[in-house]
Amino acid sequence: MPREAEPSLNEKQFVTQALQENLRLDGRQLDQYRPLELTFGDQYGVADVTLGKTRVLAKATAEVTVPYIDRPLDGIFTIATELSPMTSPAFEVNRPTETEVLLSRLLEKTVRRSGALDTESLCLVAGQKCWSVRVDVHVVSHDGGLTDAACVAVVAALRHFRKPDTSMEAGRLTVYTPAEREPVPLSWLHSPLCVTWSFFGEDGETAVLDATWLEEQVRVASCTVSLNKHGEICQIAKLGGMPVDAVVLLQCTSVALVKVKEFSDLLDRRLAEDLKKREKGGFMAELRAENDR
Amino acid sequence: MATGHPIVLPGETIDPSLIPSHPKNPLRLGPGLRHIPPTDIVPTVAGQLITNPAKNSMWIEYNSNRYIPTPSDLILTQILRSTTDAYLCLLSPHTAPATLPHLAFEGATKKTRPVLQPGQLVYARVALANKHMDAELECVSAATGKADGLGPVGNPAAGSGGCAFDVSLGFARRLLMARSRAEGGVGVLEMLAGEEGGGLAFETAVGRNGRVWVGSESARTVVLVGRALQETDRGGLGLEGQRRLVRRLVREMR
Amino acid sequence: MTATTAPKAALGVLPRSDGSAKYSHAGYTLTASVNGPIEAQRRDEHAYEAHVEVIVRPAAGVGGTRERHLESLLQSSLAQLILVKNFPRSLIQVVLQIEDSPENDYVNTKLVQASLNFAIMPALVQTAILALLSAGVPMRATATATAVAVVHQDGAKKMVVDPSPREVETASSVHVLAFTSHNGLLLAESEGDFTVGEWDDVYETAKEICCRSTPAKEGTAMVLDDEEPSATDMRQFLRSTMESKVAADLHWK
Amino acid sequence: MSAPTIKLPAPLFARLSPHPFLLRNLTSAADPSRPATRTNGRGTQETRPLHAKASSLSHAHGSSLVRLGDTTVLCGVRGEVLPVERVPLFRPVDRGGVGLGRGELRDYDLLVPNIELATGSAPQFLPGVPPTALAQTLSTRVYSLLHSTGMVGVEDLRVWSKPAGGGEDTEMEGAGEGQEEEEGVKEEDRVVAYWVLYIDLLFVSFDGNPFDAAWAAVVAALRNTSLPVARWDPEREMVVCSRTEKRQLNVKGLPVACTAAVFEEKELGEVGTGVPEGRHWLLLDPDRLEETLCREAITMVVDCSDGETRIKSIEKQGGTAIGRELVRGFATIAEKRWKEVQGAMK
Amino acid sequence: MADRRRINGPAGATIPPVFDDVSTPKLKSPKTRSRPPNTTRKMYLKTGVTPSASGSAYLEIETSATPGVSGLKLSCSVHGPRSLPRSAPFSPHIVLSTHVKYAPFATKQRRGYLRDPSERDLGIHLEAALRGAIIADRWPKSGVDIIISIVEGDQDRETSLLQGDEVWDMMNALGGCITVAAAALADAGIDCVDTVAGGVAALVQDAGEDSIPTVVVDPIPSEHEKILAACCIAYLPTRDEVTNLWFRGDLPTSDIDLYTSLVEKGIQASKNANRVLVGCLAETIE
Repeated sequence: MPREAEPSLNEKQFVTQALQENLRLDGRQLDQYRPLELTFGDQYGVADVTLGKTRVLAKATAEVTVPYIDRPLDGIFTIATELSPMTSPAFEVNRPTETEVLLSRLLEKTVRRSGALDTESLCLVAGQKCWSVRVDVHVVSHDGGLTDAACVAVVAALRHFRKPDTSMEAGRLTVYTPAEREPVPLSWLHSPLCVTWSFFGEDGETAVLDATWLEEQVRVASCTVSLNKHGEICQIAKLGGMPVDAVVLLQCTSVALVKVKEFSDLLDRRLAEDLKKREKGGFMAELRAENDR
Repeated sequence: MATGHPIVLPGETIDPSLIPSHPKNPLRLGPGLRHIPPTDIVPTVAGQLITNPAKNSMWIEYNSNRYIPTPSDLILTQILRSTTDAYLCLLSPHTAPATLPHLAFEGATKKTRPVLQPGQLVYARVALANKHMDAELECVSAATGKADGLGPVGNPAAGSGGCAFDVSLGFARRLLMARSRAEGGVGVLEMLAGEEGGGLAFETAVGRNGRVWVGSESARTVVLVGRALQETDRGGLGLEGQRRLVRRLVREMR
Repeated sequence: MTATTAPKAALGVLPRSDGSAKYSHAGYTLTASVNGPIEAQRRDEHAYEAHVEVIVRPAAGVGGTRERHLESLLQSSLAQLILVKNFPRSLIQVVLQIEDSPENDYVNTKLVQASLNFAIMPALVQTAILALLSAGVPMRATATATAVAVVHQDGAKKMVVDPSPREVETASSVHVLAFTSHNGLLLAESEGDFTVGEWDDVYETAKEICCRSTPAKEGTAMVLDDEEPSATDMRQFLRSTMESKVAADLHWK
Repeated sequence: MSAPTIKLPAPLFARLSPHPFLLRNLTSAADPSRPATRTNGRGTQETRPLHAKASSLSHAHGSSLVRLGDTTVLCGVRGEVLPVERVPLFRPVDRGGVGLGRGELRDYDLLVPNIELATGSAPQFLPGVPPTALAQTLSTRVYSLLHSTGMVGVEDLRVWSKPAGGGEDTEMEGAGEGQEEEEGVKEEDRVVAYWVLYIDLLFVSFDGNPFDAAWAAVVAALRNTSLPVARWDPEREMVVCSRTEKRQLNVKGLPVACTAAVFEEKELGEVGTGVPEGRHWLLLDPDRLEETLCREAITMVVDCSDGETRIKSIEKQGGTAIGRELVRGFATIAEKRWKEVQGAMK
Repeated sequence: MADRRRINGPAGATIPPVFDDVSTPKLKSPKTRSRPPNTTRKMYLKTGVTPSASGSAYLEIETSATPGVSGLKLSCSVHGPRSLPRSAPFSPHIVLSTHVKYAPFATKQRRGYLRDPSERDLGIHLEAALRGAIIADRWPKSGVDIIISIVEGDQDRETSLLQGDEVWDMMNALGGCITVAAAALADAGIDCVDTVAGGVAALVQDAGEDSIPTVVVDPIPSEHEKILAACCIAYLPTRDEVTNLWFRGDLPTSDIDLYTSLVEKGIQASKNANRVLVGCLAETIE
């Protein structure tokens, strides 16, 4: 598959030049995000996030399986990220690109390693059976800011998700179907989110939030900060690129906190709305009715 | 749809009464139509059927994002690399590169040929296009030997590269219309240069392949023009809407 | 979540691909992107025609054998509709992303499933066609598809259009049929236990849904107002969707 | 190529331009009364004889070798034991519940068919590569059909804690789960394990129409499958099998697949309007060459075991030549095929 | 990670049937060899089983008298000679690529679809055995694929407890592979200096630990109490050359001639195989 073509010299030169005059091609402020929208699907655990032209879809699922031998008391939690040719024909199926690897690693660090999901609660029968919770991240449209958007999607999907209810009687595990028992939410501890800064100019003096795909191709360095609304930092990733002044980074993180608070509020709001919708006989009731006849 | 210009889908039958039947001139089929011998004329895309009895021609008016090179189209292309006798250029993403011979420039000879860096934007004309071959471009009119406006646009090295903006193919076509305001309903460029825009100074090169280059002394102006174009295209603005948009942008970006 | 819910569609939802469509019907929600004609890889480059590639991606988990099967069904159908001869040596790539699909409340669904998923096929066909149209890929015809299940309920036999997973499970036979806009039978998939007679009835039902509105004369579809819309009229739906798209594109005329 | 002026030796002609060659063969019939013949000398409606024999693979519990002309496929069925503790979503059977039977087979993955083409069975299938789209498609179709036809009853695959239980159950197989459960309740006899059937298909030689051959092989193999009688050994807390006692698998019905491909006069029928222009032929049981020249194909699976013809599956794709009438008519062709195959299976 | 290109079985691993040996004690005692020590089992060879291949052959070695002991069933197809892919480097002679795979149902333990080391070993040995026989420089810049499916491995099914005898089974398998491949090559019309064939001989101990070991040809592990050593030999009769020798096991240091006698027996075995091979080819020519 032909590689993604580099942006033209003219664009590269112009983007940098314009930024020095605090100008962005879409007229945004340097620290301004594109409008971020979040919607949920009919089924539990489907979150759809749009950030400008970027669109990321996350779907959470749970299966009963055998725990890892070395961690008999833990459930399994995986985040699968694959950039399909839908993102761009340059991406091939089963051919992970750098973009993909970086994205999944950042999500891994931010959501999984920060213990956002209590994996011990996923254990059903020690050493024998446990829940395997899986989030599939689909990048439907890529115009920069993947990490930030994807992270919101993952967290949203997991918090929206309901897994089948279970019971233990006489040492025998029973997994109930949704028809028998209403599914139950995961035990969720905190909601870490990502904020990515991009740096431009000879010595990366211009810091920009939520870079577009074009800007990302031109930037000299980038740094992703993951933290929750309580200001607890889960990880900071500055993978190579121009060296950036430590003080600048500190300022970045403090701004990041503001943004994360905004995102968290949006998340809570949308979740509440969705819950309301379902309570007054939304989708599930409809389905139930339809199944009973 | 009640107009004489019905909307058709691929494979639908076109009412014979709509097919212009000029005594002398042969029937000319434009884009989106195919002729199945003996007499069937069938649309291949979804769009509006336009007929021109005077020219005895008919075609389908539709908008798309993938550029298919056609001879004598003006396009904005990007140099990928140089071979021994030609530049390989990108017309649209993920497609096979088109060739731009080193000698297809005004006054170019074996000795004096323009040296273009990979990534440089070039305004060119499609000289040769055919489904079995990669397209060939030129930056000089074969007739006059003059460049008449074709060639590399902007000079990134000198920090005056200007910038390219993506628009839909339909919008690019409208921009290129001789009387784009009257026929294509786009006046945004005139407005920017005119009183609505407070007489901004800029130059443009509109490529049929859906890329528009904008150059100006002031980066601010370039951004302004670029946004104006893109928002007009995406928002599907009418002339009045464009006027309002231009006014708004100028205000915002002062 | 049955035929009562009318299909919904939005075109050009993916700004970065040549054509795209988001389609939801009977509980299924899919997004399709179309890119092409673009440069084909050596291995699937044909000297005289475009290679049509179809990729189906499940909402959860990695695709398995059954996705490959769905792909091959779609591929062979779409290649019939697209004028592949127009673009030799090139590639037309259709990617279908399943976003949401109704679940059967009576079983705990597994991630990887090998058995065919009939109920989703119509949605796949519909979405692919819409995306191709929005990309302006030249085609010789459009197509519409639907799924019908034959359910035996206390002695009586009834046909269920766009069956839910539950109905599929309990049905005595499930059928998927796709018709070209010239009323040609493009795709016919059936599974279960049935007779020729039953299939014939299914054919009738499906045709009623897929080919109701007659191929448009003077371009404008004959919208039969007197006829009450009993079931969804897929062809009419396709047409109205495209009409609004074209109208939007050509607002300036 | 096909200009009559050039004189080419037939094989070369076939190599250079197969499509005109086959076309010529089909049309060359001097007088229209004589039926058209294909390159392989068969009539359009003529199938290759199918030979099925129970192969004697001693490591498989059931096996078969099916020959369809030059297409040869070998099928081995092997049972392995799956203790219920290892079934993630296991539900004790006596609880009843919906979709039992078929549900168990599917939810616990008790049937595992796989098709291997990459055995050098044809030049295009070289080994060491992952299964091609074709192989995967075939596996899926076999899997789907296995479940939809319900050929294998789940009762045959259950292993009960009470040794006696197992013996009787099979006698009343088909008598339905109903009684099964009651018994389960009163003796609190429970399912301790399941047999998982690995159904592996190996193409020894490939010359077109893989599905018909593969499916026939599966059916033949299942019909000669007998699993050792298994019982629960409380001391060793495991399932043990008897060397001497075997139990034949009860296979319900005899579904037979019948495939035909459509050969169109025009390559990729340059069709404009609805009805396909130009003539087309329905080639029954297509071989390798014909498959490469045909885009449209239909497969119908029928079972005439209990008198009337029941259709188990239809798969028609890749074109519009086969319409309602042809599908209807094809049922009779399939019936004929069924009788042939039934004969071969005896 | 389950193979997404195949239909995978249940998530929880399945167990091959475990037999209650108590019920049938008589089978536990090792069966005794039914043939004289220097005779091989009957083998059946047929060419042209895969018409679409340039050459192919099928080999079956008679299941020996004792019940439940399976024979060896091999199917081999040869594709080529064909020009090497453009990417491949220039080669002055033909490039052999051998591929040996057990069918999932070929052995006691169900085989996976991915080749395991033992199967790769077989491929390498086979390649060595054939390279010596083919007139390689007759086809520069070309390659030939030799693919063997072991439909049934030479293995005793009844002895549910493995006495680590796979390696001896592999010996027999290799012997068969060499013979069947030679037949397929001949069927494909690829010139060889001579028809190569494989044979196996083993040093066995039948009467207890301290009995005198004897050398036998074409051993069946289950027929012997203990196999001390074995060798598989690919041999060109008319040239009296050995193209591949695979020796395994340990010989008592007391007797040096044992080794040579073992090899000789191996050669004798391969000669027997060769007779069948030549006979089969002669038939096809007529």
